[in-house]
Amino acid sequence: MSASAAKSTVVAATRPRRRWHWALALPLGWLLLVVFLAITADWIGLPDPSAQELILRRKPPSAEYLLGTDNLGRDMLSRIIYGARTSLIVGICAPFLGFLVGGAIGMSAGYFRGKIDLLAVGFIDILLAFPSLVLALTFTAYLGQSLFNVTLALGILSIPAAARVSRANTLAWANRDFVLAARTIGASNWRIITREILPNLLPPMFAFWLVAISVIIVAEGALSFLGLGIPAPQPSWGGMIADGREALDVAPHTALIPAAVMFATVLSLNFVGDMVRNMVDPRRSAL
Amino acid sequence: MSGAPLLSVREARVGFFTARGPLRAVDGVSFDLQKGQTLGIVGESGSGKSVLVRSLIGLVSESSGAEVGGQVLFEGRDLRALPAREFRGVLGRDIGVVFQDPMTSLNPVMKIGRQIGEGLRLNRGLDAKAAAVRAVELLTEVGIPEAERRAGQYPHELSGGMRQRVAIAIAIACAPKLLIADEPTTALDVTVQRQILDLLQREQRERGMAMILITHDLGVAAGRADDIMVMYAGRAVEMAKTRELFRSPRMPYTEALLRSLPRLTDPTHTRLSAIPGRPPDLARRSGGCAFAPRCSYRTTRCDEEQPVQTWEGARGYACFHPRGVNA
Amino acid sequence: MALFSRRFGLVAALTAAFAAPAFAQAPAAAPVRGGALTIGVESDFEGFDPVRAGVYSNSTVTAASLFYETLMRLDDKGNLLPALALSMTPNEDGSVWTAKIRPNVKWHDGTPFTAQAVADHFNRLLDPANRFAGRAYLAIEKVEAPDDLTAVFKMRGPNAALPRTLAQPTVTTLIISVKAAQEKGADYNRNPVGTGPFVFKEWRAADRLVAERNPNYWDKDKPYLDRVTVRPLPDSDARYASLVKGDVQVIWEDRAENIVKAKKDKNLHVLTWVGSGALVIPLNTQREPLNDKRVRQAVSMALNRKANAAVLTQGLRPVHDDPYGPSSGIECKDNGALKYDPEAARKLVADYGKPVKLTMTVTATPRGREGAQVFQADMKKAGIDVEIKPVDQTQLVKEALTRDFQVTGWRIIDLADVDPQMFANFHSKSPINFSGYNNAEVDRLLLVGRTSLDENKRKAAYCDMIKILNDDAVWLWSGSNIDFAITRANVRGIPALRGGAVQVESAWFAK
Amino acid sequence: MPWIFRQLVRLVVVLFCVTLLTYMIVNILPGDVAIVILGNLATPEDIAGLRKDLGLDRPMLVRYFDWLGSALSGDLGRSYRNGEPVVQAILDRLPVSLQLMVMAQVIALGIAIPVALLSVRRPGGIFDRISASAAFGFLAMPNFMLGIVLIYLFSVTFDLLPATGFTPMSEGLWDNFVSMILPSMTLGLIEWTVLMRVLRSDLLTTLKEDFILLARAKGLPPWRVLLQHALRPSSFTLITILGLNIGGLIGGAVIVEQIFALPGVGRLLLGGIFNRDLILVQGTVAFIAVGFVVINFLVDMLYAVLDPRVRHVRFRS
Repeated sequence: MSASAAKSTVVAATRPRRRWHWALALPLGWLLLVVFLAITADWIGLPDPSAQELILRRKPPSAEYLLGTDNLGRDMLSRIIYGARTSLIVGICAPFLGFLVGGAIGMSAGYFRGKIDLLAVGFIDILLAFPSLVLALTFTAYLGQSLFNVTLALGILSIPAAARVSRANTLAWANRDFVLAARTIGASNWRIITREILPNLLPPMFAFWLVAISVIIVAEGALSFLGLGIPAPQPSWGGMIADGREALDVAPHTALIPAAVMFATVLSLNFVGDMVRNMVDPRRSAL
Repeated sequence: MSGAPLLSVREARVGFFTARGPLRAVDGVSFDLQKGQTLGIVGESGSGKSVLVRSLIGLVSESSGAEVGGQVLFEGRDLRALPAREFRGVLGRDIGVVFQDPMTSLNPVMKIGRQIGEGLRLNRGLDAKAAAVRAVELLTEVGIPEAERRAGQYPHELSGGMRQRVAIAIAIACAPKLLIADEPTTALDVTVQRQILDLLQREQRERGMAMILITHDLGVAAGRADDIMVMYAGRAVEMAKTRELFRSPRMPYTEALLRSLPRLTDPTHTRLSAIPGRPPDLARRSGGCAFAPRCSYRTTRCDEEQPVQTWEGARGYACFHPRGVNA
Repeated sequence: MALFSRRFGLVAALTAAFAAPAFAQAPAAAPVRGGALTIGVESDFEGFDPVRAGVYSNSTVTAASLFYETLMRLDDKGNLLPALALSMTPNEDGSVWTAKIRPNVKWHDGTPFTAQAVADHFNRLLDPANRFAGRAYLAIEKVEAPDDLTAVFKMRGPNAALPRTLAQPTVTTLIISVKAAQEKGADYNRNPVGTGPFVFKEWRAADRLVAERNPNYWDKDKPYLDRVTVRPLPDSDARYASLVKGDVQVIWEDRAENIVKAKKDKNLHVLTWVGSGALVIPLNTQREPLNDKRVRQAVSMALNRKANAAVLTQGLRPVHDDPYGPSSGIECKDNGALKYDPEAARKLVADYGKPVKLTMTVTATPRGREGAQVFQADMKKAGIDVEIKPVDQTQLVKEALTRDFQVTGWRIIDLADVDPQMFANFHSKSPINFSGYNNAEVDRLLLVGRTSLDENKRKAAYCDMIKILNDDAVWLWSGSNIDFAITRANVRGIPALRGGAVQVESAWFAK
Repeated sequence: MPWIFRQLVRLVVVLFCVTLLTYMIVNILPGDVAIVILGNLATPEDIAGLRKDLGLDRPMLVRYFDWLGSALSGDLGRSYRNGEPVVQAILDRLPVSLQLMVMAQVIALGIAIPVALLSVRRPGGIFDRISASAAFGFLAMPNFMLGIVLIYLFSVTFDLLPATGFTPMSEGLWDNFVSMILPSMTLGLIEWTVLMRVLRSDLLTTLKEDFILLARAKGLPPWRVLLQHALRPSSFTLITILGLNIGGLIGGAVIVEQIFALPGVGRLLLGGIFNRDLILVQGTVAFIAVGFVVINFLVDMLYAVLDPRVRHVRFRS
């Protein structure tokens, strides 16, 4: 086995240790900061994110308004932080919802195969072929626009991807010796799925989830642009960019600041996602 | 054993940076290989034998993130000092490689004929047609029936033994001066292992190639290598003519390896002895002899000091308590 | 309305004004023939069969007025000009109008344009079987054609405003070829036939509509342009960028930011038209808590309409206290508007006794979102909670029609006369009075406005009415109906943007 | 043959479910096309009458199967809103969407493949790091923002490309190409990031394979090792994602179509929904579903072409 041992060591070679920690500290630090601020937004003395001072609209950053004001003269800093709350709720919950449903579908498909697999694949096909616009519009028009409905709509849209990931991984794990062993000693399907397969499924799903968060945060922005996002005046990063876009030339900060915050967060999420993948996926541990 | 050696390795070192810290996979290995000779490199998994040879032919290099040191002379030329293009020329033309697992060492999405012809076109300047013809010849030579049809197939359509034959055909395609066989039979069925080893040996003799045969099985090296180098934890712990090594190993590790080999002369129920303990974690090395924790002759000196290589003519060892020597 | 009375010689006025050029700028230079003009509008077109399209957006009116024409026309000062009709004369009480049709006018398909075509057009719209929704605004009973050049409009009652109403290009007044519509059936909507200065060439949905110069146009000098393309460019910023780049030469625009920028750009020219009507915020008087006058007044006083508009529209769209607009000719000395007074509003809310929570239904557009948030912020200061409910346009209309809303955003469109809109919006018997407002005095005054032959009496009635409406705080006037278009500096001869439509019959390129 | 048969069954099932689902969903939306046509002046009697004329007063399922019946005979009906034949409306828009989609993918691949190849030459190296950060930058950039930035940059500032609008191929191939560059870039510049990530990760896995070492041992220059040996076996996930993207883009490029005023299928669908033009929505959704299934079918075929081992494997992730 010396060849494969060499293989993993060969690629394990990256940079010296110090840099590794740097790469970990910055994105993790940023994410923790964002989450912390989003949670404590109410208690850190921020101005009301929907308090308007129309006369002071679209003012550049200053001592009074650290990040300037938006199109209705509201404090950008406060809106960014409260927006983090919205964006994170949508970004975290929507893929989570997708993963609960999609994960279950993918797991049963990958484990039971046969007809169930066919059904699941068919279901995913239908969901994928179904125009997401129709779905999003329906939710917002019929059920009304709300944080919950937007999250639900985006959650449903993330089902197929989650189902694919979980199905592929289940397929891979279901044939492993330890699963076969569990079967031969008569373990129930339920037990095998929950005890043998699920634990192995969680790491790749978690890594994928981290990436999904950033995709969903941006997707919420697209919905806001089409007027289907979180209803005003609740701020979200995507919505702020959509609002700020209108004054890109006269007050670029109204769009660029939320865009920069979103960039930093997406970047951090992906770095952390990579690291999680590296830590938990033996096949890629060498990355 | 006359004239300048075909391959001369001095103080080869390979280091990696891993998540757990830097490690020395190969630590100061030196050896010479004469034309037409066979060197067996023997060691457990992780002893650094594969990394060593891969580093010699540039498959482990600075650009893949490793730290590579030492000197490698091939026909008197310093391979590590050669410009990349010239080095690749030497590699393709004069050195052939066979890897352990033919399942993974052949490109699954490329037809066999093309994989063989590729090196010929690049290094011997053959055109596509000539390369294809030559590929079929080579397939016949390594004992593949219906060579013409096989050349148009993909690796997954062949059996394991056949695939390894294809791998050998690729390795010898450009008539190299040195053939490196990295555990060429480990992944194969026992029944075909011997055929493959015989094929390698035959080709080596007929073509007058030198060969480095890497194996964890002393028995494989026994009948086929002129010299044997035993590696442990990245170091060459013993080096000797095959016969001498088998007759009187110096290093306790070699001794232990030999003891774990079944012999026809043993009584049927002799217990094979296993080496207690496990190979050391290279990233957690302290000073001292790496084998010390598993060695039955260990003294405090072994824990504190790294033994240097001692030479007795052509054979060398690195041990404070060599066997068969009255030190 | 001086034009109405026979004493003022309507016919004479019209003939004298014949062929007076309509111009927006540089009246001195002589128009130059030639060139292709591209207009960027906001939305795609509903189609060009009024019965099928139902309504024309201002984008559609811009396109439709290339190949359709009205009977009368208005110059920039509001004077009536002849168009397809040479003159329109009323009978004694204004209940019958006779139009003299311009002779020798041909449809684009080569058939002659006659009085019968005019009659067919209006009668088709009036026929309940066709369910043309805009007929509610028409005060016409039916139209007859005693001969080829005479069309007789029988009105439902005395009607002072008919010629002016017919002069503004709208879905009803732009005359289509009913004959062609019947021949082509459903395809007519996409292949219009008219008499206008340009002939319909092609319409690639969501992309462009192309019209070419009508060589047989009755006004021999016009049009000056060889070809006109109208492109729906839904994204406001991209539309403005297209103009700056020069891909299009004229755009309809409503974003203050772009208009302010354009005014500073010497390559561009901004056209402004202050119409009648207004942007409004209707309050549903039938629903709790807005059925209480105190609450409505509180809302009215809490909304800092003037200051908000001054900032948000950068002063481009001032707020008035009535929906009449300068072009209506109605000026009221006392409109009874409630002043901005958040303190008083707070007191009224306290007086009402219960917490006030409102839901504001707005279109899910940036503009809707902006207005709603400002409304919400102002209400908060007076202790009124507002929830914003963004919906699409269709749903907004549905909620308005079924009176299933509390507060919403709406618009009283720019019409030449205020009667149709005021009557429809505030008369208790009107099916589209979606505030559910019911006030006998207002009903009476609306009838005076509709039927009185005395222009001063009409004006007085409308002023009396606005006092009641303002005091009752039924609809809040949140902005004036001002339309803007931006042109490249070398585009000349675009007339007033009536109804927000860009008309290019007399447009030309300066060298 | 059975494989083809299964694909057909798949197509039929997906089509049926998707259209039925759409039908039900759009039906429960508040407001209907009668209100849209008659506008804010409508009387309830008029609305009821028009609904009857349009057949909207019949039970939902009856209407659906009616629609299905005529759809099967190739007639998707006429738009309620403007009388345009639905098939015509879609066929008019389809070339635009297809071109946008293809050009966007070409741009995305044109960036993703070289960047992935260059960054795996030294994983964790400068280029790898910079390209990864750039990728996230684009990933975090909403397309409605990128679109307008590109317009200001390439049309207004540098005056190189038209800001908006579509020129059909019939009016000149070059003009057509130029008019589609910015919209395709807007999509492609965001999409390459995902493709690059996937390809890079798969390339790294492939590069650890022994056959890559063997290729290097043959003396092949690094770029030939990458292109001839590593790229193809590393492209399966890439192709899966590509297939999904294309499927999604047929009707999902609404924002880009809107900003650049392109007459594509996405806007047709959006307009249809806003106008409650049920028959148009139905037809478009059916078309998109067909497109999706067909593209996935092609992706399956591509697997077989690229990898001789997986001729029968359909569903990969």
